[in-house]
Order: sequence, then C-alpha cells, then structure tokens
Amino acid sequence: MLLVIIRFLKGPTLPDRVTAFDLFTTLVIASIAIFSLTWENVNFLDVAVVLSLIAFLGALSFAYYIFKRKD
Amino acid sequence: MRTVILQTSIRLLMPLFIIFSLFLLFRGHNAAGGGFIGGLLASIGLFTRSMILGVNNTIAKYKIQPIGIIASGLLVSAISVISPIFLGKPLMTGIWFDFTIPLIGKIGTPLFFDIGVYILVIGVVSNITFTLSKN
Amino acid sequence: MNMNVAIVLTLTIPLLTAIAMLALWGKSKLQVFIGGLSTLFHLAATLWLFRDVKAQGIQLLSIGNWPNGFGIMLVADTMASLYLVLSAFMALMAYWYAISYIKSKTSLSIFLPVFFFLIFGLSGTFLAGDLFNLYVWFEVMLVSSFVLFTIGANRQQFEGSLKYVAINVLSSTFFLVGIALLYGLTGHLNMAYIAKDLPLVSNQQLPNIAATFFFISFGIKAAIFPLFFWLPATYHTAPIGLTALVVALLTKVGIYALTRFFTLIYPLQGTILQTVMLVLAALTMVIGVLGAAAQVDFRKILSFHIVSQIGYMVMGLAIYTPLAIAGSLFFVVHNVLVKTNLFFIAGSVNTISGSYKLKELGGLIQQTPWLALLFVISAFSLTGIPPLTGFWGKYLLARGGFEEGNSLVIGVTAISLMVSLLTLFSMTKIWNEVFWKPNPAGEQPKLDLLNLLKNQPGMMLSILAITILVLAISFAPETLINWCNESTSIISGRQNYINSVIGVNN
Amino acid sequence: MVIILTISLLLTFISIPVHRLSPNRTGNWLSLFPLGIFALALSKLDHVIRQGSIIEKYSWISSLNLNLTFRLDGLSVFFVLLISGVGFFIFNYANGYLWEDKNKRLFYLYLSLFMTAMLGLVMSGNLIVLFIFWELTSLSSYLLIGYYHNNEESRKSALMAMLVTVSGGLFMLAGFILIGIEVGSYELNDIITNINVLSESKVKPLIAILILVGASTKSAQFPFHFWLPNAMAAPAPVSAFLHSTTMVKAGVFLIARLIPLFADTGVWSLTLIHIGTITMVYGALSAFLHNDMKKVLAYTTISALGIMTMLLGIGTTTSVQAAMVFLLAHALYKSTLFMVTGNIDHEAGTRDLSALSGLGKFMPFTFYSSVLASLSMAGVIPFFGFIAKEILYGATFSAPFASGLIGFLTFSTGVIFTSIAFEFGYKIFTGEKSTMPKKPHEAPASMLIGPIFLATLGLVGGIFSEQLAQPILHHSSSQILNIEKVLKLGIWHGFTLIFALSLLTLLLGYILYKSRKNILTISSKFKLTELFGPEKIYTKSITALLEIAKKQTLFFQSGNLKNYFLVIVATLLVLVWTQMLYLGEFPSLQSFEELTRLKWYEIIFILIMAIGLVNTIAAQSRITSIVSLGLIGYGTAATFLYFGGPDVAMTQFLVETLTIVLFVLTLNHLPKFIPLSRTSKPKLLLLPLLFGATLTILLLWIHTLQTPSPVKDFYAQSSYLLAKGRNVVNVILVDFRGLDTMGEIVVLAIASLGIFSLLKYTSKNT
Amino acid sequence: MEIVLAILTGLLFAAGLYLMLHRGIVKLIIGIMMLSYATNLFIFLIARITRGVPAIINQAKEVLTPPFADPIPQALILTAIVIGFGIQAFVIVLIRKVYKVTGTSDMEKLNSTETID
Repeated sequence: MLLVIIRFLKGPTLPDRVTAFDLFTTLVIASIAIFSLTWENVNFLDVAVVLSLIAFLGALSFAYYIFKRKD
Repeated sequence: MRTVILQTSIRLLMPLFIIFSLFLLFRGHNAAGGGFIGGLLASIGLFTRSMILGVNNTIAKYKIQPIGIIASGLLVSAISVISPIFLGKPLMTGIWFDFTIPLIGKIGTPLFFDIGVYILVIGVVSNITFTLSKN
Repeated sequence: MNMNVAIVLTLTIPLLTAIAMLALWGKSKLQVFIGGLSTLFHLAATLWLFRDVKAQGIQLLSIGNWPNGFGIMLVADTMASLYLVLSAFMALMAYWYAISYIKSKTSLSIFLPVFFFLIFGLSGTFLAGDLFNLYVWFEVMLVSSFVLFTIGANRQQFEGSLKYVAINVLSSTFFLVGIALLYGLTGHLNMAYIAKDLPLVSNQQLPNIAATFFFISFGIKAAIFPLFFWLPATYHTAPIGLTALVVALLTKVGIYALTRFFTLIYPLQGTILQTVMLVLAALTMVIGVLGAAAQVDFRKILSFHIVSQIGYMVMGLAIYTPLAIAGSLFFVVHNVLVKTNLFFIAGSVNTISGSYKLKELGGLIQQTPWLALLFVISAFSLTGIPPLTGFWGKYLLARGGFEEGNSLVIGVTAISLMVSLLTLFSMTKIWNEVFWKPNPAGEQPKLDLLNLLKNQPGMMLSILAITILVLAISFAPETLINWCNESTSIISGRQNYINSVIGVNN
Repeated sequence: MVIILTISLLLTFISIPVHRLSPNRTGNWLSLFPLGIFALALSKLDHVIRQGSIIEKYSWISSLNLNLTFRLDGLSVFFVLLISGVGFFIFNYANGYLWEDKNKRLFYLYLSLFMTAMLGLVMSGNLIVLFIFWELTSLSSYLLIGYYHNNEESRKSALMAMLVTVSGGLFMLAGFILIGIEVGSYELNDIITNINVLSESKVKPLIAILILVGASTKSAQFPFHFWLPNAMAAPAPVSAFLHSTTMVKAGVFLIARLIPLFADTGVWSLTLIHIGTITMVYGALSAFLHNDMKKVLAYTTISALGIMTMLLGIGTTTSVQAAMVFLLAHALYKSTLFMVTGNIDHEAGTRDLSALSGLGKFMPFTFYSSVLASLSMAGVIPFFGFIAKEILYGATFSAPFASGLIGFLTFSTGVIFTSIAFEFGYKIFTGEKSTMPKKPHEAPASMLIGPIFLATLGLVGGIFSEQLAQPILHHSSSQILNIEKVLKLGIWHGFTLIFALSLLTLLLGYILYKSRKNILTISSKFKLTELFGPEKIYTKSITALLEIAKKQTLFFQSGNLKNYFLVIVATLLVLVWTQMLYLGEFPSLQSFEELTRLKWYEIIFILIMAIGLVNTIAAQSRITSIVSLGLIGYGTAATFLYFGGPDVAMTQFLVETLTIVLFVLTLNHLPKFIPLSRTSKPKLLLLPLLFGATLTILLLWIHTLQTPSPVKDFYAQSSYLLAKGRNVVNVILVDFRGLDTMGEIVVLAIASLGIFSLLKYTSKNT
Repeated sequence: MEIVLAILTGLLFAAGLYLMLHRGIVKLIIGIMMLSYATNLFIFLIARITRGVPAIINQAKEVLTPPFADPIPQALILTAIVIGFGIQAFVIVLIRKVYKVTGTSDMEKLNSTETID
C-alpha cells in the first residue's frame, strides 16, 4: 500500500497517479473485505461490493479526461 | 471512449448495477443500504453507460426525462409522507401492511418513502450529469 | 396525538405545488394559475394556524407520531406563526410581482418550482422544533435562493452568487459544528429538550462556545457586522422580480433563528454574548447606514439599508427586555413589508426608466406622481417618520432600551436614534435623485395610476397592497404590537414552550 | 378639536380633486377650510376663556398606554387662530403666486398636510402625539422647501432643513421617552399632576436639554439656525406661512407648553436665556448684513425667535406675556413682509434690496401693506409692534438677572430691526425706479388681500389692542404660567423710561439705516457673512460623512472573498476564545486516558489521509489535487466504516466518486491554478491552523464529558419493534427523522434544477 | 484513536479554510469540499466512537444491545453529505460558469459587484 502511495506522490505523470489511485481503491476494497471478516459482519462486505462497482467509474472518468485533453 | 471492450462490458454491467441498486434499496430497512445509496448506484450505472455509449443513446434506451423523474420521485415520497393524514395520523406516521413479500420484507409507507428517494436520486444525478455532458 | 391540520397544510401546500410545477414543466399558463391559487391557500393556512395558536396556545405536530422528543417535532408558537403569516403574505406579493415581472418563459419555468420550494423551506424553518431539522430547512431555503439568484444570470449575478454561496457554506459548517456540540453536550436535537438539559451540563464553557457557533452562523444569515459581506455583494445583482422573496425574508430568518436560539435554548441574559451582540448591533447599524450613504445605485442603497436595519432587530434582542424583543419583532414585520416594497418600487422604476443608477434616473415625480407617493410612504416609514410603521418600531426599541437603564444599552439605543437620521439622509438621496431631480434624458411621458396598472399589473398590485397594509399598521399598530408582545411573553416565559413540547408525555 | 383636525385632514385629501375641478382657483376654494377652522376656533374661544381648557381623549394604542388626546386651552386656541387665520390668506396668496405653475396641485397637498400637522401639534395633549405632528411638520416643510425641485439649491436646502429639524426631533423624542419612563405617562395632564415625580428625577436636567435641542432646531435657534435662511428657496407663500409665522414657532410653542414642567430646573431657563440672546443678536446682525430680501427677513425671524425664547427663558410673568404679545406682533408683520417680498420678487423679478427702488408707483397696494408692516416692525405708535416693543423692553429690563445686559442687547436688536424696517417700508418703494429684470406692476388681487389685511390688522390691533388681542393673549400666557395677573395692553403708558427707549430706537434705527450702505461696503471686504459658522460645519460634516462612508465601505466591502472569510473566522475565534478563557476551567489531561487505542490498519488510513491532505494543498495541478481529495474522501469513508457506519461509508464512497467525476467532467472548462495564489502563504496559514486547533480542542473536550442520550437508547429499543426496521440508521432516515430526508431530497432536486438552469439557460446571454 | 482523529479533523478544517482563502477559484471549491469532510468527521466523532459494531439489529434480536455505534450522528452525516453533495455540484457548475463568463479565475478580480459607481 505504501508503495502505491509513493507512486502517487511521485507521479510523475498524470496517468501514473491515476493508476495509483485505481490501485489504491482496489486495496481499500481488499482491506474492507479483511475487516469484514475480522468483525464477522456481512454489512461491511456490501460496502466493498459497491466500491468495486464504482471504482471502475473513477478510473474511467480520469481516462475520459486524459482522452479529451489529448484531443 | 467507444472501445469495444468497454461497450460490451457496460452492456453486461448495466443490469448488474440496476439489480444491485434495487437490492440495496429494498434491503435498506434491515441492513446497510437504502434509497439514497441504491439510487446513487443506479444513476452511476446510467452515467457510466452514457459516458461510454453516449448520452442520447442512454436517454433513448431508458426513456429518461430527468425533470419528470425528479417530480415523480418527490411525488412518491410526498404521498408517503402525507397519506397518514387521511387516516387521521400526523405526517409520516409509518403505516405497515400486514403481509410480507419475500426478499423485501414488510411493506409500509417508509418503504415507499425510500422508493421515492431512490427515484429522485436517479433523476437528480442523471439530470446533472446529462446536462453537463451535453454542454 | 398531536396534530394540527393547519401546520400540515402550511407545509404540504408549497411542497405539492412545487412538485406540480415540475410535473407541469413548460405549461406556463396552467403553472401560473395553480401557483396563484396555492399562494392564496398557503396564506389562508398560515392565518388558520395563527388563529389556532392564538386560541389554543402552542401547536405541535409530531412527525411520524413518535413520542415527543424522539421524532422531529414541528412547533408553532405565536412568534413562529406570526413569521409564517408574514412570509406567506410576502410570498403572495412576490408571486404577483414576479409573474408580471418575468418576461422570459424559460426563466419562469425554473422560477416557479424553486419559488415554491423556497416557500416550503421558509415555512419549515419557522416551524422547526428540532435543531438539525432547522439546518435542513435552512439548506432548502438557501439552495433555492442560490438558484433564484442565478436564473438568467449576467456577470454580476455570477460573482455575487459565488460569494453568497461560499460564505453560506461556511455558515452552514458553523451551524453543523454547533449542532454537534449541543448533541454532544445534551444528547438531544429537539430544541425544547436541549433548552431543558443545557443548564444541567456540568461544564459551563462549552454551552457558551456552542452558542457562539450558532451566533456566528445565524449572524451571517442575518447579516450582522462583521459577517454581512455577502449581502451587499449579492442582493443588488439579480432581477428583483426573481429574488424578491429572498431579499424580503432571508435575513429575517436569521433574526428569527437568533431570537429562537437566544431566548429558548440559550437565554442571553447576562452572558458575554449579550454584550457582544449589543456592540455588534450598534456597529451593524452604523456601518450599514454609512454603506448606504456611500452608494449611488438605487438597489445598492437599499441593500446596505437592510444591514443597517438588521442592527435594530439584533439590538432589540440583545437588550433582552420583553418590550425590546417585542420591538425587535415589530421591527421585523415593519421592515419586511417596507423594505420589500422599496425593492418592488425600485424594480418598477427600473421597468419604467431602464436603470437603477441614480445619475441615470430622474423626474419621476412628474412622470409618475403615484409611484412617488408610494415611495414616499415606504421611504419615510423606513426612516421612522411618525406615525408610519418605522416610528413604532423605533419607539418600542428606544423605550425598551432607555428603560433598561444599563449605560451600554442606553448608548446603543442613542446610536440607533442617530442612525435613523442617516437613514433619512440616504432615503432623501434616492428621493432627490430619482424623483425630484430633472430627468437627464429630458421629460418623459406621464404615467398615471391606470397606466401603471396596465403596464405592470402584478407589480403595482403588490406594491399597492403592501402600502395599504403598511398604512393600516401605521395608524392602528395596536393589534400588531399586542401580537408581538404576546410572542415575546412566550419567549420570556420559555418554560411555556418547553412544557408544551415536553409536557404532553410527562 | 378633532373636528378641526378632521376639517384640515379633509382639506388635505380633497386638495387634488379640487385642483382637478378648478385648476385656477384651487387656492381660493381651499382657503375656505382654514377660514372655517378659524371660525370654529373663535366660537370655542369664549368657552375656553370662561371655563378653561377643553380636552378630548380617544384611546389609540392601549398596550402602549397611548391616547389621542387633544386640548384646546388658552395657548393652543391662540395658535389655532394664528395658524388658520394666516393660513386663510396664504392659500389665497398662493393661488396668485403659483398662477402659472404647472405642478401646483402637489403644492396644495403639501401645504394642507403642513397645516394639519401644525394644528395637530398645537392641540396635542399627549407628548407622543405631539411628536408625531412635530415630525410631520418637518416632513411637509421638506416637501415645500423642495417644491422647486428642478433646482439643485432647493433640493439641498430642503434636505438641510429636514436633517436639522429631524435630528432635533430625535433628541426631543429621547427626552419624551425619558419623561414617559419617569412619570409613566405621556399625557400632559398626568405629567403636570405628577410634577413632583419628575422633579425628583435625576435625569430631569438631561430631559430638559434634550427637549430644548428639539425646540431649538425647529425654532432656528443658534447654532441650528442656518437651515432657515436656506429654506428661503421655498415659494413665498411657504416662507410667509411656515418660516415666519407658524412652523418656526413650534419650538417656542413647545417651550411655552413645557414651562410648567421645567420652570424650576436651572439649566432650562439658563439655556433658554443664553440661546435666545445669542440668537437674537446674531440674527439681527446677520439680517443687517444681507441684501437678499428673503434672507434679511429670515434672519430677522431668527432674531425674533431668539427674543421669544429668551423671554420664555426669563420666565417672569411679564416676560411670558411679552413673549406672547411679541409672537403675535411678529406673526402679523412678518407674514406681511414675506408676502410683500413675494410680490416684489414675482412682479419685479428680483429681491435684492440694493437693486430696488421706486416701486411704490407701480405697486401701490404692496407699498401700502409694506409700509404698515414696517411701521409695526419698527415699533411706531400706534401699531401693535409698538405695544409689543414696549412690553418687551419692560420685560427684559426687569429680568431677574443680568437685566442691564439683556435689555441693552434687546434694545440694540430693536434698533437694527428699525433700520431694516426703513429698507422695507421706505427705501425700495420711493425714489427713482431702478432697473429690474421685469417690468414691475401690481400683483393680482389674491396676492394683495393677505398683506393688506394683515398689515392693517397690525394697525387696528394696536389701536384696539385692549379689545382684540388682550383676551386671547392673556389666556395664552396665563395658560403657560398659571398667571393671575391680568395682561393689560394699551398704547399709552405715560412718559416712562421705556417710552424714551422706544423713541431712541426709532432715532438710532434711522441713523443706522442711513449708514447701512457704508457699513455693508466695509463688511463685504471682510466677508463677514461667509465667516466660519454652523452652516460650514454642517456642509463640512456632510462632506466628511460621505467621505468616511465611502472609505469605510470600500474598506469593509472590499470585494475580496478572502478578506470576508478572514474576518468571519477571526470573529468566531475571538469570541470562542474569549468564552473559553473567561471561566478558565479546562479539563485535566487525565480525562483523555481512556480513549480507544489505535489499530494498524487505521494508522495506515490516517497516514494516507494526511498525505492526501498535504498533497491537496501542495498540488501544482488541478487533477492531482482532485485525486488527492478523492484520497481524503475515501479515507473518511473508511473511517466511518471502521467505526460502525456502513451506510455512511457507502454513501460517502458513492458521493465522493460522483463528485470527483463531476469535477473531472467540468475540468476542461475550469481554469488552471494560478501561481499568484501562493504569494502570502505562511501568513494565511495562521488563522486556519488556529481554527482547526480550536475545533480539535473542542472535540476532545466534549469527549471528557459523559452524556447519556435518551434518544439514542429509544432508537435502539424501538427501531425494530415499532418502526419495523433492523438498520437503525436507515430507520432514522426514513422514519424517526424522515422529515430531514424529505428536506434533503428537496435540496437535491433544487440543486439539480439550479444546475439545469445554469447550463441550459444562461449560455446565450453571457 | 480519538486524539488522532480529532487532530486529523482539525487539520482538515484548517486545510479547507486555508484553501478557501486562496485566490484561485478552483481551490475555493476544493476547500469547500474539504470543509465538508471535516464537518462530517466532527459530527461523527462528537458521539464517542465504537469500533466495528454498526447500529444494525441482529436477525436474532429485537433490540439493539450495546456496544453499538451511535446511529444518530450517522443519520445526520448522511443527510449532511447529501446536502453537501447537492451544493457542491451546484458550486462546481457555478464556478465553471463564472470562469466562462468573467474569463478570470482570480477571486480578487471578481469584485465588480461591490464597486461604488
């Protein structure tokens, strides 16, 4: 996780950061899953599912932006 | 953004978004979820679709008129708020029907209220995102 | 079961109308008709509520039929219902004005639903018996006003609204922090319960600090010095027809919230905040009126005057004697009527002459003597020339202040009297420049009352109606003064409010 | 009395309809109203003289204990007669004077409004009612002075008059309110009956001063006099009515009214005598030094008002009687002279004393009235002015203190008055005809009735003073002081010292008149009239006020949002810290010990949030800062999650994502960061840090208190049983606190409408 | 934990305000957003936090038994988040418009409404 952060901080280009962010989201999803296991509560798992569904959009919109910027 | 992979995947994902959002909506009273979360999820799905397949395409497919959706969402909520009045009870008094529906649970005005929220959120978010992307 | 049908109607009429406006998107004739009916019904509902409150005391509505204190409660006491009637009346006036003012169909289609959402928010604000609920109503009202300020916007409107929004976001932040602090201290969100439990809190500083957050937050809304900056940046930018209701009531909602908070939840008597409020009230009056003196634009002068007049209302609250608070309430009613009317007249002048700039206007006393007369009544009422309404407000406050006897209070009261002189100064400036001075563009064709009514029917009707009401209050202030006194006796006897809310279950 | 007011009010309302029916004779028709009032008052006179005052009381605002009380007693009946009597002539006069004026319908409206206010003022038996009419006279005077509103001077003069009189009125109001607080009533009768309550009050001298300020501004006493000469911008009938006969005497009236209350207050009579004497001398001297006929008359009026104030201040029986006699004499000759001036101005086109001569041939009737009025002013036997001067000299020379000085000053004033009377009654009408802007001719009849009648009355009244004036004046003055001693008026009192002084006045007056031209030449070298005076202070303070107003507005309302934030937050922090330090009761550090321990994954998230935070601030590009913002948002959501808020976390995740996407979508339309935003960083950081620290402290502080929440427990108990939901948060949202959610979705709907309108409807007209 | 979170909240408040004080119009909105995180955290923390136990009644039970996270602040935050979202979305579009109309992103240049003329 820290490695992701370092990538994020260093950049150097925008796609780097975006990818880092995306990876970060994945890590968050994973950590939530673990968390939900430790507390034995299913409710937390739903959060992970939701997050996994929308994480896609974040990356997509950044891609969209980069796309547009290059035009 | 019209890559084939994305286009295919969103077509596949769309039903998933909708179903999961409805699931969250109806389950909300008893576990994490609810109208707002469900509505947001559904509208994010719609939004993703419109980013990939185009706004007009999405509007055409789902016959979306944001202002109308907002109005109907508000109306559903408002009716569930007001209806107890006709039974001589204060606004928003929960009225529950006796029967339960599998998967959803008990039916009552709070549920309708939540459905109203769900509809409204879809309307609001699609209104915002569509006007933004059209502009 | 606690239910008052009038409260229900007060809230549901504007909500359903707003929904109807959305559903009938584009069918403007039908919308305007329904809207007109609904503003009338809404006024009727508030009057009904007011009558109920007068006859039976505090009216409650426990939303969701939950035991008191656990659900959200709507509470209507005399003050709240008086504000409600006032706001419903102003809504009716603003509606007439707007539908004859707004020419563009697209503006109208946005305006109508938002206008009714605004009424919804206003009604909720006055009825709220729960702090967080109050926050929600505030936001409904604010967001509506954001939208109204930006309809069909020009550069100035955008700039003004951006500042307006930004400062109000800050205000909402303080509000939420205050709510959180009070929840942390008492475990309640219901105002009456907080009021009951707050004195029992072991720590004495934290309630004071929480009150400070509320003071700043409401103070921003009420436009007290030094928190008023958003007002002169915004109020003069948007077309008057669109924002009349906001201009009329928004700051007074701040005053309402201040009065409610500092009489019910956190009695002001003997606190540091009382002194602070007194001093700030004096500064607000002076700075506001000086701002008005400096301006050379019809609407800008009026905007700064709002700030100045807010000072009087805050002063009345801060003096904290029954008479002074009654005076403050009277002043609110007076000011809402008169100041809105002045804004309306400014809009009407603009429709006739096409400008708000004093140097581009002139000669209106010859052109439209009737409008001049209407202006004179409102303007001199604002400056407190007897026996117009402003005088009674000024009198009640001055008497309340001098009676109190504390030297700071007397000083502030004396300042308030002097400020009314400066108010006169800037009102006569408008009169001089707009009405007396020869029109720089040469003589204009005459417009008598009938012409005016034909050219701007809704606008003139509302101006006339408000003027008649102002005159009626001027010559027979007894009733209103009694109502104000009654409201404040309920405020001072806050126990009554607390008991009514809590008592049903105990 | 209410009937009198009703008639007058009716006059106000019908003035415009009457004008519509008969545009050229409006004034004549309307003058019937004051005539009627005069007759009515006359019919009541007998009753007042025989049986004392008539009081009518109507309850008005009972919660404020405020009644509409009117009283017709010796004093007020005198004023009512004066107002309505002169009013009758003024309406007729105005008809001629404004013959060619197109806008005169408003003039009659204003004039009738004024008359109503003035009648109400003198008849009020309640201080607040009196104040209401008082302010109305200021207001109507404003409208009348500014009647020629196309002229900038008129507008300025009107404003000046109003500001001065209204500011005085405010002092007076404060004084009245204090009386009300001390005595518990505003009724004149109650106050007089409870005079000892007021006498024992500590604030009585203050009240006296406050009221005197009000009276002085209205009655143009030094140093508030300057508005009156400027008020001469008004049409002549206004000057003749308001600014010589009636309104300016309201202050004198008020002082007379309140003498019973304050006669025993030292500061009252001292102030009055000082102000009065100064005003008298100052007014006379200024009058002498001016050449504009209206200005000269204005200054003599100021001087005369000074005399009345001084006389009332002296407060002896004779002096109060003298005040009333002089008031009447002055009213008669001064209104005549104003109308004469109006005639000359109207028909000859100028009112410069030095430029006028030989008018007598062309304006015989005007000449006649001017001569008579001037003779009265100079105090020539057997005019009423003579009687007034006799009794005036008598009163001043017998004043209880400084009688020599006061008497001498009064005498000198009399000399100046006489010299001015020569100008008005002799100089301008005789000799060779000078060149004038207009070809002079006699004024129309309606402009002559007034001057001729009033001037003649000055003569007749002098001869038959015992029959005509004595009863009224006796009762008005006895009303003031409860005087038993009967006022005796008559021409002949024998060869007394006073009579000698009267003759001397005439003689010296003539000499002064002869040398006036020379004195004026000398004085114009020194520009005596333009010396530093109260008027300069007024204009300077108005300019300064505007300057300050502008500066402070630009300072506070700088237009820079940053400053607004700074000021607001600074205010908050100052107040919060004052509150915090005021009691100085801080929690001990031990109370923090039982706080929850950290877990490793939480540390990581907090670290990430901190990094995101720093990165957001430091970011050079927009996209980086937005991504970092997302980091914080997700971190917050994770925090919610870890501490038992899956709903909140989910919502936060969703909203966060959506906001960022929205942001990114609009990013192309948004500006790049501007480097200049980083100029004053460290300084700017201070306040936010303090703000953050304050909130941190508050948060921790609250944690040291243990507060049970019954609401929370209730929700825990009844969420499933009563509201049939297991997710308490959701149940709160849709049921317990569903109204919040209703409001919240309304907010969303409005916001989306707003965005819709911003994007759709404004793109064209940018 | 509370101390750390409280400090973090304070820092968020500080950072939000600091960003709002900048001249750049985009920083204003970022500041507003950060302020709203801070407020939400503040409300969340005001009730004592409880780790890992959401306020959801177990299928087997009928009432919620301690320990559980205080649901009231959560409900308040939910409302506040949504309202905040509405306002933020509006502001984002607004600043886009402001920039488009005025052509400047410097807050200090946006003072045409407060001139005296």
